[in-house]
Amino acid sequence: MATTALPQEAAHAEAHELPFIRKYIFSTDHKIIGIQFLLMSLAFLGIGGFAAMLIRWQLGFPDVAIPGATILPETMAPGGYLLPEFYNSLVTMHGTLMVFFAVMPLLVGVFGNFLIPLKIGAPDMAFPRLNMWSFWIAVPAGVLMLSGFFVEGGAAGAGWTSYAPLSANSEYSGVFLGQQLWLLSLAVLGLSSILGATNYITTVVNLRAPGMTWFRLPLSIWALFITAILVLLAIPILSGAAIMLFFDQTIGTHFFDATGGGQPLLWQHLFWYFGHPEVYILILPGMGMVSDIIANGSRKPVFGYHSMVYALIAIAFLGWIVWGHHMFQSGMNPTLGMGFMISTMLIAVPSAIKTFNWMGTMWRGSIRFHVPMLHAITFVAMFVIGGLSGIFMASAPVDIFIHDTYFIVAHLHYVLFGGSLFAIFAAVTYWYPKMFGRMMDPFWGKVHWAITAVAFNVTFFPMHVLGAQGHMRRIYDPNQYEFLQPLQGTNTLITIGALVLFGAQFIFMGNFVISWFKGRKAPDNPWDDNGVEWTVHSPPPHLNFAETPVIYRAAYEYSSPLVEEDYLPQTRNLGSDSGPAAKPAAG
Amino acid sequence: MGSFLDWFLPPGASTFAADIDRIYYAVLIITGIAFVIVEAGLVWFAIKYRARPGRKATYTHGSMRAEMIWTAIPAVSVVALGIWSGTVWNNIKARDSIPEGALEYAVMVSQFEWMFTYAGRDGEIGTADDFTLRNQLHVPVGRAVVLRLQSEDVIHSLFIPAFRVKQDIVPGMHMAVWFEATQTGRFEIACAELCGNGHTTMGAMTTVHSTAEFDEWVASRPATTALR
Amino acid sequence: MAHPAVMQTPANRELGSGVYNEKLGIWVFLGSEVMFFTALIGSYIILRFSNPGAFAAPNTVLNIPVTATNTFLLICSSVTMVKAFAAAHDNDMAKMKWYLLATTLIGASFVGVQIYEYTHLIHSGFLPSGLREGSHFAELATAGELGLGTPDAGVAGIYGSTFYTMTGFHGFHVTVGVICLTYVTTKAFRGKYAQTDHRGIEVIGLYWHFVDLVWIILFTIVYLI
Amino acid sequence: MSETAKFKHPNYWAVWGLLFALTVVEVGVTFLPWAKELLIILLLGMAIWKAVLVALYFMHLRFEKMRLRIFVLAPLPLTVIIVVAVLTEFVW
Ligand code: HEA
Ligand code: HEA
Ligand code: CUA
Ligand SMILES: [Cu+2]
Repeated sequence: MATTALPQEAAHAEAHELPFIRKYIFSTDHKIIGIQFLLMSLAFLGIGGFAAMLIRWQLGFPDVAIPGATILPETMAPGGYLLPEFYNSLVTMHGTLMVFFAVMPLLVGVFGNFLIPLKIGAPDMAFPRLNMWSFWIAVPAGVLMLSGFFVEGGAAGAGWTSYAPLSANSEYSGVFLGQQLWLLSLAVLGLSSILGATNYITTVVNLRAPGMTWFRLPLSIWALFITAILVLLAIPILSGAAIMLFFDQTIGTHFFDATGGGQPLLWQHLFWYFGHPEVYILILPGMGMVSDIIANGSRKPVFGYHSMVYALIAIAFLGWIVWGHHMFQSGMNPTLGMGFMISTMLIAVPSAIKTFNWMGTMWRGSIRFHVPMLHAITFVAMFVIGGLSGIFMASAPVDIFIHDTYFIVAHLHYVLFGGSLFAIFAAVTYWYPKMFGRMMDPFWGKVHWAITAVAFNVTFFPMHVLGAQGHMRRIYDPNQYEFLQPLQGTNTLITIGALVLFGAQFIFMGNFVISWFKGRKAPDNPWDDNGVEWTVHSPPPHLNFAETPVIYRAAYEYSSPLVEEDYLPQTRNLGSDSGPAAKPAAG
Repeated sequence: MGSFLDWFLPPGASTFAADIDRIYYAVLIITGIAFVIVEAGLVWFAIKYRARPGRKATYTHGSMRAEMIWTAIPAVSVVALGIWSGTVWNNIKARDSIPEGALEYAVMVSQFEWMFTYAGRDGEIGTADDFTLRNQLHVPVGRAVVLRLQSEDVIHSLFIPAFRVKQDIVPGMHMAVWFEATQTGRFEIACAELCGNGHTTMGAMTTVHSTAEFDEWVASRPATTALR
Repeated sequence: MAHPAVMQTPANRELGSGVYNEKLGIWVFLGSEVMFFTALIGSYIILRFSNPGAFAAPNTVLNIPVTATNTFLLICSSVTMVKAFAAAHDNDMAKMKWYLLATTLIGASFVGVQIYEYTHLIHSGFLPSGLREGSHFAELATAGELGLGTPDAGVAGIYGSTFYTMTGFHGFHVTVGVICLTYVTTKAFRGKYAQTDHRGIEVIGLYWHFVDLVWIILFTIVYLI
Repeated sequence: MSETAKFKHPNYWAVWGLLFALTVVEVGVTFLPWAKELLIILLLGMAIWKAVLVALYFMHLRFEKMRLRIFVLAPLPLTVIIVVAVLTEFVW
């Protein structure tokens, strides 16, 4: 059955000769690698989500044993009640898995791979074999990360930020091997990401089809390109820091150990110097793909395409000089804090451009509410909430109160789930037909969207309120504090929302899996889109294009007066179009 | 239980709480406006411009003027907000913001307890009449106090919600945080930085006394071994 | 090559950067290497400034003559590398082969000298965790002969931590380089390069010069300052 | 490959000689009894000089297109930003 959904009659003759293992396992085809990343990261999304459910249960129903959790060993949840140390591990692993193994590969690994060559009209990545390696390096990294749960002392438990010295010294945390596995895993994953980014950058710069100038690139590709640059330059900082922390634990160095001359704050500086660009890595591709989808759904060109590009660049650039906003209360030099405050606030400006230009794109459109469009609109609606809550924290005096409270947790889920994950839902449902040659079921797609959108807000909106009341994050039992006891009701409500949210994702998974085998056969261009990828078969054959496509216009010529239909593909020659400029797209 | 749409902060009980809260509410209003504009706009556009038979989208690539407007307004708002926040920040946390003559405390934290060393009768820290209490901070109302913070092991964070005080305590560094309580009563202290398995339990209590009561209380304490 | 159509640039397509894929790719990759060494070297600079007394004076713990020789070796290997590339460029394949071989061998001897240096240092008590108690260096430190701020400042050991991490990762890079060079040299001796296609040599060369460049910085800030 | 810029090779041995000479001077300077600050500036200056020589001649940046040069040098400010910011923090 599975073969029906994968390239067959249109497949390049050469691909046929490849044995199964070369074609689907150790494949060098960017489309297959994209799908491999998709399956891997959805699995990690599920695991991370499951960890969240355990966390939520503990906070929502602290007096009730977790149903079925008695199967967990005594070292985790005796009698179905989580131990505090296991709670810490769960929070750490939840954050880590979601950020590094779910959302980042979903955006960069999946769509970077799948979309870049197709959308720029290239046969494959610049380095197909390197591409394969970048996937097969990510897999052991994931295994290393998860194996933390099975070693003595448990998984890493110092938060996804792993602040030293708690993370550097097992005497303080009780975790030894788990923390080292965490660090190794991130260093290995870092290599995978760097190889991937090298590939994406080279491909976008070098392999654009004739006529695909920089300002004809779809915003999704712009975003992925800029993201790749951020990955390339930010991840090595984390790798370096992780290695130093690893040495602190294993060979007795003292980088972050104050008793030996080290600086605990140095870890935080390095981590956040990587970390803030990282959070933009987690949102920019989403922004780009949502731009494509909103233009398509509204049947209008993107409003202010050029400023959208410049806004992406501005966000990426500013992202390097704001890291200190995570450290306002850390004891960092307060004068430095002032500078970070201003630079952080300035990021609202390019973000505003993006938000209002999305709205401008919908304005006077003729909006088709297909499932990807619903997710894309929800992305805008939810990202804005997350972005605006960022302004509270950006104000350092306000951050005194809300730092390390659920206000932060609310913020980060609004940008990461409300933002990135909704963008991922939009993108998966949008490009699913191109990936698998079949359509996802629109009815169940809408059901999934509706429940998710509602349950998401029930889950995370009240967290702002918890934060405003001073509810700290990363605490196992808020009822220890008198001032938090009145909030138990809110916590229970959040947990109920979270359980529904989790449940709703099974609709998505069901739709995903069933459509793969039983879905309606997808036409080449189901959404009437202009992109180059829609001119080839769904799924595209090996090496994508029978002959190199030629690009005549920008990516978003919807409802152009030049043609009858309301879309005008980038590759269509209207006769009046001159060929691509004789010179290559300017570098 | 407060309503889960209740965005108000709990009552403040220190001199600068009001300054912080004022910015918080200002941000709430600014972002509230932006929030309503965006969300209402999205819903409105979604309804008004939904595809119907015969409807054709307007072919436009944007408007420089509109973009200027929605770039400039947020830019001005955030810069103003930044400058205002900056002054308040400096008053609270700048290294020279600690008021003259503030009452000194030495605080040594470790997993998972707070050791508060008091200046004793002579009002000076490091003298023989100092005394140390575990998890109990007593301060006088209406007088600035400064806590000199040090950690023995990992990073902890002193959080007194009612005073709008939060300061991480990094091992190997000397931190100071000050505040001036405006109300008598008991206010909880929490540790706000994940510091290990007992992080949740690392609470303590501040008691704010009237000046007379505080002096009397101090006088009644026997000296204990001072902290370093 | 599984994908001739991909590995070679299609004839009807000009490259956006004007530089072939592998060359652009290695430059991009070196960008990430720069940031990796930034993390290590930046930490060193910061820790050095915040612990002025914890770093020994030049040529007390670390042996400058030995490493100066090593620096010389690396510079030599860089020039042979670039001569190999120039030879390939000028279609002098015989010369290219021998220059490549020389580069590989000199590179390997750099690693050898570094291993010697490490063994010697560790033997005398200079460890990543600090000076080993009772060791030769620890005695010198107590005698005040290492130029440390306080005689026991070195025992705590941020000096060793930064030294081994930075030079160790540099050495690791050289080792990787030597392995790649061995591969390229073997290929060269089997006649796989031509004036029209010697991309492999240019690419490994760029990497090799970068590693040399990092060493130039490290040698100065770690050994001489 | 044809894209490899057609350029006249500089005298690589001369560059090598300069690098060698600079190294000798560096090592020599280290043993001079001059002020520490002066030595540091001198040594750093020479190190940067050597690094630039390698980049310009051995890595051929001198002969590359402006585009590639900009691209290659773009990350350098990032290396400075973090170090300077954190230094102001601990050296106050
Ligand atoms: C996708 C990820 C993502 C994104 C995009 C952002 C975006 C932003 N973040 Fe967020 N952030 C995180 C992920 C992200 N963040 C995470 C994971 C953490 C927690 C880490 C941890 O500690 O575990 C965090 C923490 C965090 C902190 C630290 C809080 C603390 O620990 O005390 C701060 C502080 O300034 C902050 C600020 C911001 C700001 C100002 C933006 C801006 O980019 C937002 C800009 C967008 C808008 C402002 C909305 C659109 C604009 C308009 C509608 C115009 C009108 C607006 C105005 C007039 C203001 N974030
Ligand atoms: C992308 C990032 C992301 C996502 C999607 C989520 C999703 C969720 N998060 Fe997470 N969270 C973080 C990133 C994320 N989180 C981070 C970075 C932290 C900080 C960690 C730290 O402090 O160190 C955090 C912390 C955090 C906390 C704070 C814990 C504490 O401080 O004590 C809580 C508490 O409620 C929470 C809850 C949830 C819930 C209920 C969800 C729900 O949305 C989950 C819903 C479920 C899913 C999205 C999975 C769906 C998939 C399936 C059902 C598929 C099944 C299929 C297969 C098995 C193939 N999260
Ligand atoms: Cu101490 Cu948390
Ligand atoms: Cu940030």
